Amino acid sequence: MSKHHDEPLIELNGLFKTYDGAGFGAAKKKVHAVHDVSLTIMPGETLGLVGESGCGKSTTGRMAARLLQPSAGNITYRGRDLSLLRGRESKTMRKAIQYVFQDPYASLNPKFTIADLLEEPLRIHKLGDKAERRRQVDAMLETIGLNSSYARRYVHELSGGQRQRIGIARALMLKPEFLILDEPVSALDVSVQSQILNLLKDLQKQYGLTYLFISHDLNVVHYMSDRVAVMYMGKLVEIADVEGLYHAPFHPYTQALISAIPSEQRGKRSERRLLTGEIPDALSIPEGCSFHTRCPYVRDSCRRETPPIIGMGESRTVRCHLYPVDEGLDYGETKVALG
Amino acid sequence: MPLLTDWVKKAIEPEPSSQQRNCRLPEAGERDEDELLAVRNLSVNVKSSSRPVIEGIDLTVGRGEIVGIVGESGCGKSVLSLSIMGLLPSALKLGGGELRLNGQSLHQASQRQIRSMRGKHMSMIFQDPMTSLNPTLTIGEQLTESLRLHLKLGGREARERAVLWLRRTGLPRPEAILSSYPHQLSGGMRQRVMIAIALCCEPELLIADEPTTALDVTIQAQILDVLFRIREEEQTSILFISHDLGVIAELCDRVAVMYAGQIVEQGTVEELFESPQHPYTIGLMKSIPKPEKKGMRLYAIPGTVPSLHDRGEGCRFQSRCAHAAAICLDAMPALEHRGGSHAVRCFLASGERREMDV
Amino acid sequence: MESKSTLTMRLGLAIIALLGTMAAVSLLYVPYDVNEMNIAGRLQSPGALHWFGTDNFGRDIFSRVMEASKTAFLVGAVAVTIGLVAGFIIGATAGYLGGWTDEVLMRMIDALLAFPGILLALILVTVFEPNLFQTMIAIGVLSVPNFARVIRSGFFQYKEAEFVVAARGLGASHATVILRHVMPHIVSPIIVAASLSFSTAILVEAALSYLGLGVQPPDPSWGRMLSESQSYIGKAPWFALAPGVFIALTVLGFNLLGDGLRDLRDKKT
Amino acid sequence: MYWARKSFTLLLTLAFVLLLTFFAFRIIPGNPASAILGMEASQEQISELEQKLGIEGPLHLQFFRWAGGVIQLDFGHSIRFSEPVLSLIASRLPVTLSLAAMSLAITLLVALPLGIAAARARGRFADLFISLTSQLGLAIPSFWMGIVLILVFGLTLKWFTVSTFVPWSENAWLALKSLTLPAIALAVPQIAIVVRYLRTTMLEQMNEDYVRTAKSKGLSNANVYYKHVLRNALIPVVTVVGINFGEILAGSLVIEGVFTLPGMGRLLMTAIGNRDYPLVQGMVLLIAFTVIIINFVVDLSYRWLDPKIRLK
Repeated sequence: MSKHHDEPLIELNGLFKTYDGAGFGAAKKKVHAVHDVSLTIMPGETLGLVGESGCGKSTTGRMAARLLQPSAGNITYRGRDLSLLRGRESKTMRKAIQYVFQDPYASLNPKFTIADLLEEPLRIHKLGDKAERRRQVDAMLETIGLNSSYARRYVHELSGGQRQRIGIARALMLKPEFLILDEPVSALDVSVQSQILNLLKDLQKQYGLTYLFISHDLNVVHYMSDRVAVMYMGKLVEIADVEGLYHAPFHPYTQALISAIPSEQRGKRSERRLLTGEIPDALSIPEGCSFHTRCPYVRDSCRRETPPIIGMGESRTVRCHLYPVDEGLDYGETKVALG
Repeated sequence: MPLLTDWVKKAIEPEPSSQQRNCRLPEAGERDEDELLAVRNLSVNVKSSSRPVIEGIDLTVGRGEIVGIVGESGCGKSVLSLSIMGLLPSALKLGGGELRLNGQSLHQASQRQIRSMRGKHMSMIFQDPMTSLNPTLTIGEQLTESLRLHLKLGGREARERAVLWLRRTGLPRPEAILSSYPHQLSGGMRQRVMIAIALCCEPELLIADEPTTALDVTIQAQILDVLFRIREEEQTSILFISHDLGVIAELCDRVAVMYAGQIVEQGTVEELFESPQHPYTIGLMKSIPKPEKKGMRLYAIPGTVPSLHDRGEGCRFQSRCAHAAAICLDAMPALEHRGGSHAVRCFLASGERREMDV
Repeated sequence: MESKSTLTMRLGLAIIALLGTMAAVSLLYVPYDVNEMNIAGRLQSPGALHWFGTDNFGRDIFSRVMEASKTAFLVGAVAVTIGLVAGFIIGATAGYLGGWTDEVLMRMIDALLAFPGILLALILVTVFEPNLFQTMIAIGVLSVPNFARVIRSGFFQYKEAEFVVAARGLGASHATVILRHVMPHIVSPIIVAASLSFSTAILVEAALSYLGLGVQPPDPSWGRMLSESQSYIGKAPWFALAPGVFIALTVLGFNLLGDGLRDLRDKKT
Repeated sequence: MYWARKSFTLLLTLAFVLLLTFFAFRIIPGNPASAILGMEASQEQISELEQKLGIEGPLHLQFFRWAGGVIQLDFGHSIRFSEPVLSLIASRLPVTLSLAAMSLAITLLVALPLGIAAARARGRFADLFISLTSQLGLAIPSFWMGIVLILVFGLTLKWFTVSTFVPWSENAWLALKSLTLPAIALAVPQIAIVVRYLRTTMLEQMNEDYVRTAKSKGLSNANVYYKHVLRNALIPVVTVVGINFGEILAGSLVIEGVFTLPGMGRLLMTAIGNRDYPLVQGMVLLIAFTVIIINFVVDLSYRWLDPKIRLK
């Protein structure tokens, strides 16, 4: 489904985002919202970014969209480092990468009409005159399945699904190549959710878009993504092609995540791997592997040092002591049997 | 697998006994002692316009049974749960129909009588654990409050029972939690406290209004397991409300699907998930992104839910139904039995239905 | 049925309109010459000739009350303008820049607020000769803190709003963000603050003039009429009632307008 | 960390108050000493008065000398009464403080029950009536309320003898009686403010989810209101009480004029009349400091009452 050129479109290299916690001077605790995240996204591909609340997936997404300044690391677009771009080049980059917000109600100015909202990107980048912009707005409304009569209406007059369509339309006005979708369907009912997911798939085909699809809903991520990256407490714990991840997850956390999905087959519940304990507080991330406090296979090494990310076969990586670097490992073998 | 905690072991044992019981849908009027909650033709109206928000609700919950109510936002599932508890917002009022808990009629009872049953015979947990606890009272105060009210338990005795129930919902260090404040606990821990508060007086019925929707999937699994285990150990009946078909399928014995204020389909989980009859249920199930649907377009039910004032006379789903016939526009179908306890509110006799790919 | 808040707002506007026309009319016509003394006819009770009776010098109370309404509106308007302009500059700078600027500016505002009610006006009036102009300046300074706080919190609240982040993400400049996105949301809280500070201004002016430190003769003032009336409270109680009622009515009008607008705004956003 | 930040903000505010009071009396056009003594005064008389006023020498030196004095509670000498400012204030303080305390007590005793009643009777007659009266209470200037009270209770009903103040030391009951009317006049606008504020916070808390949980436990309405809702609604009201005290202090300056009470207000008016700058400056500064300290204490108690902040 995805057309792979050899050259990656977007690369996140060693991204960090740390916030100052409470305390002064030495006692000042640092909160590592995102810790050394590196991702490569190929043109036309959909990379899923999945994890529970507080894992840093949204922060990573906002840094990729240049909405948030990373504390360290950089982002390259077609091989060019974004932070070094100046003037015209930086402008074109800003058009090429767009972000779709999770809550369309908060991210669309309630005092603007739909037309104003969609014209704004064109106005900021001084593209076309009034009539031309109006024409593009009407065309975009048709593309996302709303007729141009919506142009004069306000956000609070629309339903959840319609608002999300406007959020997507606004991100498309500048004809971007790369779209970062932050939980685009989490707030929607199932019937509306499927309409938006279909729309996103159609738009991807029609405009050859590349998606970073952020979500906590594993069913939705599975449906939308070619590859999936799993995050826990600010760190990447596993990256895999979507079938590999769902059928043979390596990392114990991914296994727990996938087995926790409520499914309609009655029997599934019985062999679920229940995680004990709570998601740790962001202020006090556990030492070593941050998952060790809840991991059923915790060992001494897990408590002491953070496992490195190692390659496991063609397009898979994992960060877990169960898969030590030195051992001659038959790649692709799931270390821990599921049932 | 020595590492498995005892809960998981318990989960692996053969399916719970309640499966074998044939949950017949008893006819109106006939009382059988196995029935804890009986709802007959219940309706709730808007006070100002007396327009029905929910109507014609027929539902029963047996002892030790978990009955699910599934529906999308605005279908009236929360209004139903609040009407049973007698906690309807001031803008709504109980229209007609009967509400019976343990044989006692709730629809005729006075406010005082219903209040004495709340917490004692029926209790409720809610969706957002972050806001459902009083921020200025300790967990202990909020737990012992019910024990003192209903069981007249003194200080030490109440504390002991509180600690017992906190431990039962799987909370570590229950004594420490008693003296802590809600903001010091995570979402999952607060939901366990809510369950402890709701069940500490051992009510027969627990109503759970989307208790895991605001939680992460690994925490949700833990909470569902607590509910399942409590039903096993205490025979507490649970009325579980959710918009997530997966959660319903996993936890419930029987389920009712609600749409625009009405129950459109009802039956055991097997009946409903293996052979759904109502076009809305079918459409809903086909909209869920499942692994086997990868690469295919998802089915999307056309149109939107009719609002309160333009529901029209006929079937409320007719404007979005692919099989809408003339009769669907002018008459309201009744909830008819289709074998076993499976009931559907749809005119299309099963034989006549054109093949719908499930 | 019209919502309660639009009703309160309408009632407030009606009262202000009534008093406003009275003040406007007093510019052209007043039943009796405000200073025309008639010792023989002094302290008459309200009657056909003198609707509100006459004061200790026989002057017509109704005409003086009409004349004084002009001062009240004038003082209110000027004070609110000073408060709004200065308040906006301080509030906007503190709100948008945040950090140390915000900390220092807000402590200055707290310092101003440490002089409650008319105290701040009393200091300025001690230093300068008490007169109408001086009163307006003093009350203007008095209303700066309220505006500054309202505008600052408006900026803070909307600076972090998602739609502002979105606009910046699209490459919008600071100026565009402030003018197109943040300002429209701050206008209504400012209007609410303006109407409430108008009523405070009228109360403070009345108090200052009552103490003889506000508006000086010959400029008319409800406050000073009240202080004159106090020694005749036994013989001519109506003398003290008329100005008091008008102060209360004007303040009520602006308070109702402010409350109505605030409830409306809360409903809409 | 929290304490450091809190005390820093307090000190910064106090510093600004000092600066403001100092410069407010330095922007006097021309030389204040010659303004007071008039045109014919000789040079030494002027410089002698300047020395007394502490306004000779460069500005910053004046400030440090003055501020140093203030810290040791030496507010300089009043020109008119040639007595230390502090002793003058001390003599008048009891009346003003007891008036303010009484007024605050009346405010809380009346406003709290009314606010709760209005919230519980939401939308019904009692709520409408209380809201309307509090709207009136806000609009009526307190000094006019004083005059009306004198007219009604003093002259017509003769319950209170007006304009004869008996000091506490002599006869507590009479002193209390003479302070009642002014305290009520001062309290009326404050009651209106507290009633409206408490009503709003009560209504907000009533929509919170934990109230629904409390009801689902089978608690009676009264139990839900007083044990759950009121406890959360009262916390923000504490901050309003802090502001109330400042407004009451300022209001008493005027009310003492209406009821001819020998308090700080009357002293301040005479000081202003005589352009007695050191006395005015000292009194104004003392009031400002009291207001800031009270707000600081109120802010601390607000944080201590709310477990979310106390147990950060």
